[in-house]
Amino acid sequence: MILKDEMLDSLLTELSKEQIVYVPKQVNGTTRFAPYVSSDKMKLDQVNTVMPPKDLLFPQTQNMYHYGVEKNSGNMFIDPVIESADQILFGVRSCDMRSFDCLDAAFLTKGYIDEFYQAKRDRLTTIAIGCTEVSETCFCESMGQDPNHAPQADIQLRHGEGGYNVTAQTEKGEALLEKFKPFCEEGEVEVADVHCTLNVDASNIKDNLDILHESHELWDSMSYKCLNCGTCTFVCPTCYCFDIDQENRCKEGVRFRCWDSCMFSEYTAMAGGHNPRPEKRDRVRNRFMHKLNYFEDRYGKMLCVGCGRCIEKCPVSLDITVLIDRANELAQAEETEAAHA
Amino acid sequence: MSDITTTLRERARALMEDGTIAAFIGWEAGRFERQTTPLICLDAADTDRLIFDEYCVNTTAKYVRDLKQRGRIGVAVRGCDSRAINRMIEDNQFKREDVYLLGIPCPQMNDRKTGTVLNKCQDCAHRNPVTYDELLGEAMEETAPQDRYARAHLVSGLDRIARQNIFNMAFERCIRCYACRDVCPCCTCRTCFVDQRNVGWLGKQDNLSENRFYGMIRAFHISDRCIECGECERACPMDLPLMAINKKLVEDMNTLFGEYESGMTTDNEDALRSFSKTDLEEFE
Amino acid sequence: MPEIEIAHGCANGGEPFIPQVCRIKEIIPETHDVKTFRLTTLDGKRPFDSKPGQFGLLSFISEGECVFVISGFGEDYIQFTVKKVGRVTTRLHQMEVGEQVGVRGPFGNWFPYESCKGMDMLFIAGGIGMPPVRSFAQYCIDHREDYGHIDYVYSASTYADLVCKEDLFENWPKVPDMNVYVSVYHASEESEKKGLTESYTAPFLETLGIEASENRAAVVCGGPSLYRTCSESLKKLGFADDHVVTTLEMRMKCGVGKCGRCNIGSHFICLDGPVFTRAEIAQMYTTA
Amino acid sequence: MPVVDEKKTTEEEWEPRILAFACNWCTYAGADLAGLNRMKYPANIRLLRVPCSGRVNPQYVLEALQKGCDGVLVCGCHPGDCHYSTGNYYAKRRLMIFKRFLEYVGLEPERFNVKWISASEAGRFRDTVKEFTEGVRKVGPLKESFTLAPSAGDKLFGAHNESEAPASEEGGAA
Repeated sequence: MILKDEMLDSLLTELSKEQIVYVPKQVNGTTRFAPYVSSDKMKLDQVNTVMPPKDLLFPQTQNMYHYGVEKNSGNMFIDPVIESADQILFGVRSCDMRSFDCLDAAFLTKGYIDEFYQAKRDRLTTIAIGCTEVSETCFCESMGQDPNHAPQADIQLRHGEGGYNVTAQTEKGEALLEKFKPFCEEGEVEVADVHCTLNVDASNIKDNLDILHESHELWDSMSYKCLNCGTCTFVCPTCYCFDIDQENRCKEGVRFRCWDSCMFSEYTAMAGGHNPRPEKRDRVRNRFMHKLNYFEDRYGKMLCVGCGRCIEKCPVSLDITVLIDRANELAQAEETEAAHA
Repeated sequence: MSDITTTLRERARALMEDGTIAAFIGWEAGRFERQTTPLICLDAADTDRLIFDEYCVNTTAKYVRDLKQRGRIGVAVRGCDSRAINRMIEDNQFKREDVYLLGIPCPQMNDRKTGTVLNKCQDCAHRNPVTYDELLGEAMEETAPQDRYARAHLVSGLDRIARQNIFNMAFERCIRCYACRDVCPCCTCRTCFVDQRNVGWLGKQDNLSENRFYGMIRAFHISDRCIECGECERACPMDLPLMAINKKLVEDMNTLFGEYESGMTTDNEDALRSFSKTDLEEFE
Repeated sequence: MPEIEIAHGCANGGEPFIPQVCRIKEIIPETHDVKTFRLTTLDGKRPFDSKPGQFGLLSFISEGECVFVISGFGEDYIQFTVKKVGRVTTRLHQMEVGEQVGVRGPFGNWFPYESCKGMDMLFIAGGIGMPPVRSFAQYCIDHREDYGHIDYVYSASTYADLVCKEDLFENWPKVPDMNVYVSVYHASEESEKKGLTESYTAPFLETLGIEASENRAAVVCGGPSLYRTCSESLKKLGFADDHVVTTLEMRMKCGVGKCGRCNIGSHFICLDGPVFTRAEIAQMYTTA
Repeated sequence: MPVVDEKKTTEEEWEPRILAFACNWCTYAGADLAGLNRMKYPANIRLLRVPCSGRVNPQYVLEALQKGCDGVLVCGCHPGDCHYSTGNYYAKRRLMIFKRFLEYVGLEPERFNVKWISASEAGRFRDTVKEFTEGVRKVGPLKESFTLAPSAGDKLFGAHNESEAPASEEGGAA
């Protein structure tokens, strides 16, 4: 099916009658996924939004429950706040689609199911657009994702001359496709594949990082310039660590969770003053190891999707692809040395 | 390769080899075209990676704090870097003899994407380093900026509602990554007030109130020490107009308490840590 | 050689994030800065069943949430033994009987009380490391016939800092085939009156003449330095790494392996731990 | 930190809520004297005694405003009279800058002020409070002029005790 360019607005208007449709656009001086308004210009040509779409499912601040003292009985009450709504995420790229795989693994597997996440996840429909442009920092192909096609999406769009090819990929997608039909016509437009210009070899990175010991010089040289700000973790589509805190007023309070960053020293500091990751080096190592090694160990996939946001936004240009290259190099050297010895 | 890069490498190598310094802080080329990133040389061989061009956007002085236990640290300094060093010496982060400064007159840095002069460099008044042990290249003639407080005047000319909208929008998009704090040479508290979770100055929720509280209080904490380098604004991933705030504070202090520039010397009398009995009385 | 098997990655079901409301049933002052709190649900039941070594999170109106090991339980209560160190614990210490708190749990794995059956037990605790070890020791005492000889080694900074004095000096000495050894780091009049040795835990442990055997398990809990020194002493005494069990502590927020901060390598202490053998910890750190 | 009762912000019954930091040695004694002399001044003001006006961290001022006070007044000894000899000189410089800063980010000038009031100036205390309260009354509730983002709990606070089924109406539970 083809969705003509000029029909896009009417389709989105139709869709947003029943659900909230999130589209990439310029909001408040930055680009992010925000509810569709027909008069606002969308940023579909934008290679990647500054802020990732993870906050649809895992908002930066999310209330968990409301507690306090009941007036009549004097007992403590706890009211869970589980928010959920039908949402459509439109115009998401391949890399961000893969980030949902990672978040799903973290929140929905291994014993406990995160109900706050699940309530939102179950009612999310995703419409991905294959990339028509890559930026210099894109490296999703190296992380095993195709920029042209996101198998995780419910509906896949691909842009060609004058319109989009529309394919439903899941049951949810099939259902939503019914709404597309009045705006589409038969046929197919010709599309061209794009490829990342930045390529690194991440195929063995997990094993290679295993070879390099904790005290390896690599981690010193990578961490010197890090400032320990939280930019990389907050713009990352897969970073899911959070803190639980509360806001109190008189005899009431709300406990909420909010994004936290493993780059902050306060993140692991314990009440008695001990900190298991006291140095910048430990924290930098933990972040990269979590991305490229620990997560794969635990959930079987890499926690980096190759969107390039952290490379773009890091104030000191600390680059995960440079780390991957260096680690490969050093691990090889280490192995050759071991073979000789 | 430019002359400065060559001399910089030579001098850094020589200093490391003769044991004057234990480490050298400069810049190296990044992966992408026109991208640079801070480089910390720990042995003489690393100095071959040093470069200096119009894209060395980072102010590197703050790394001295992490490295000082290694011994004397060599730093390549431009105007802003040298003021940052002075500032940190005045704040007792280290001593002048802990650093060896290779001064480089600054050609003004460019944005790597657009190729135009960086925002933070536009109203720079001190392109020559204000303190150094050696100067590489010729000192250049300083051009005083047309308006030192241009960034603040853009906003202060507007009416109250417009100003409020600008800052509300800005603080609403702040993600509280604290990059502005971590990159700032004046932010040297061992424990920042936002990390004092037991005291609870600041909630962790990301909303306008808390973000504005953070932004304003951080700016106020460094207000009389700000060296106007603009690193906070450059580092900000969400492009908050942080210099519009800092410049405003600096402007007020200059007009009310007398002209000064922070970081020009190491014995500056900071406006909020001193007073004069003849200060203007407006609370009578 | 009997193997000690520890369960890892245990999810007990139930609500991971929403606490249940409990009432403080009883407060037992232990020392000047340690108190034991017994909690029961509003209708007087035990909030949940837990196994020795598991932990729970306490929260209350006006303050945050904190992780504590469940130090014991009875018919209708679970109990936490808490030392006053930070803001939350200070607030907790101000609470009175009848006040209400939120509790969630039980989280984490438990001491290997099943696979240790029939073994001789050596418990080593320092300072506020007592409560977790006590929960296991109490279990062994309650099921006395299932376990062999029990040694309990406990030290604290001063006599005043000794937790659970009643157990140490009155209850446990009466238990058959159980020896209790107590030392203090800094002697005082009271400690001398009781005849306690002035010694750090590890050297004290070495003087007791406890021998390692294939059929003896050691359980250690204390601060990082106690853990380090005692591990060395145990090694010297001949304990195999997989016969030394300990419980780790990290900063935790969620307790269910989601929030990310308590990892050592790819293991989350809250979900995979907190109980590990020394061999497992060594393994964890080499791959971390 | 002042705790604000949200329910009193409806227009007709709105009364300004004002927090005044009063220096222990001068202004607090001055306020005491005003009380002894049975002087009448608006009850909108809440006095918070501090050891010295130099003790007033600008953070406190901002916190009070962010938590919903409609105005903040800082009072201390006259310059030269400070019990600690120089505290109020520092406070003066600091608060001069801070007042301009608050106005720069969009706060009305009426909402924040600093006054020097000595222990004997009961009348001046009364006049200052009257004047300041009237100023704040004129500019209206803070919420309408200086955007305060809803805090995490804004929608929830008070909900439980008002209705019997709070969670469903607020959260739209799944």
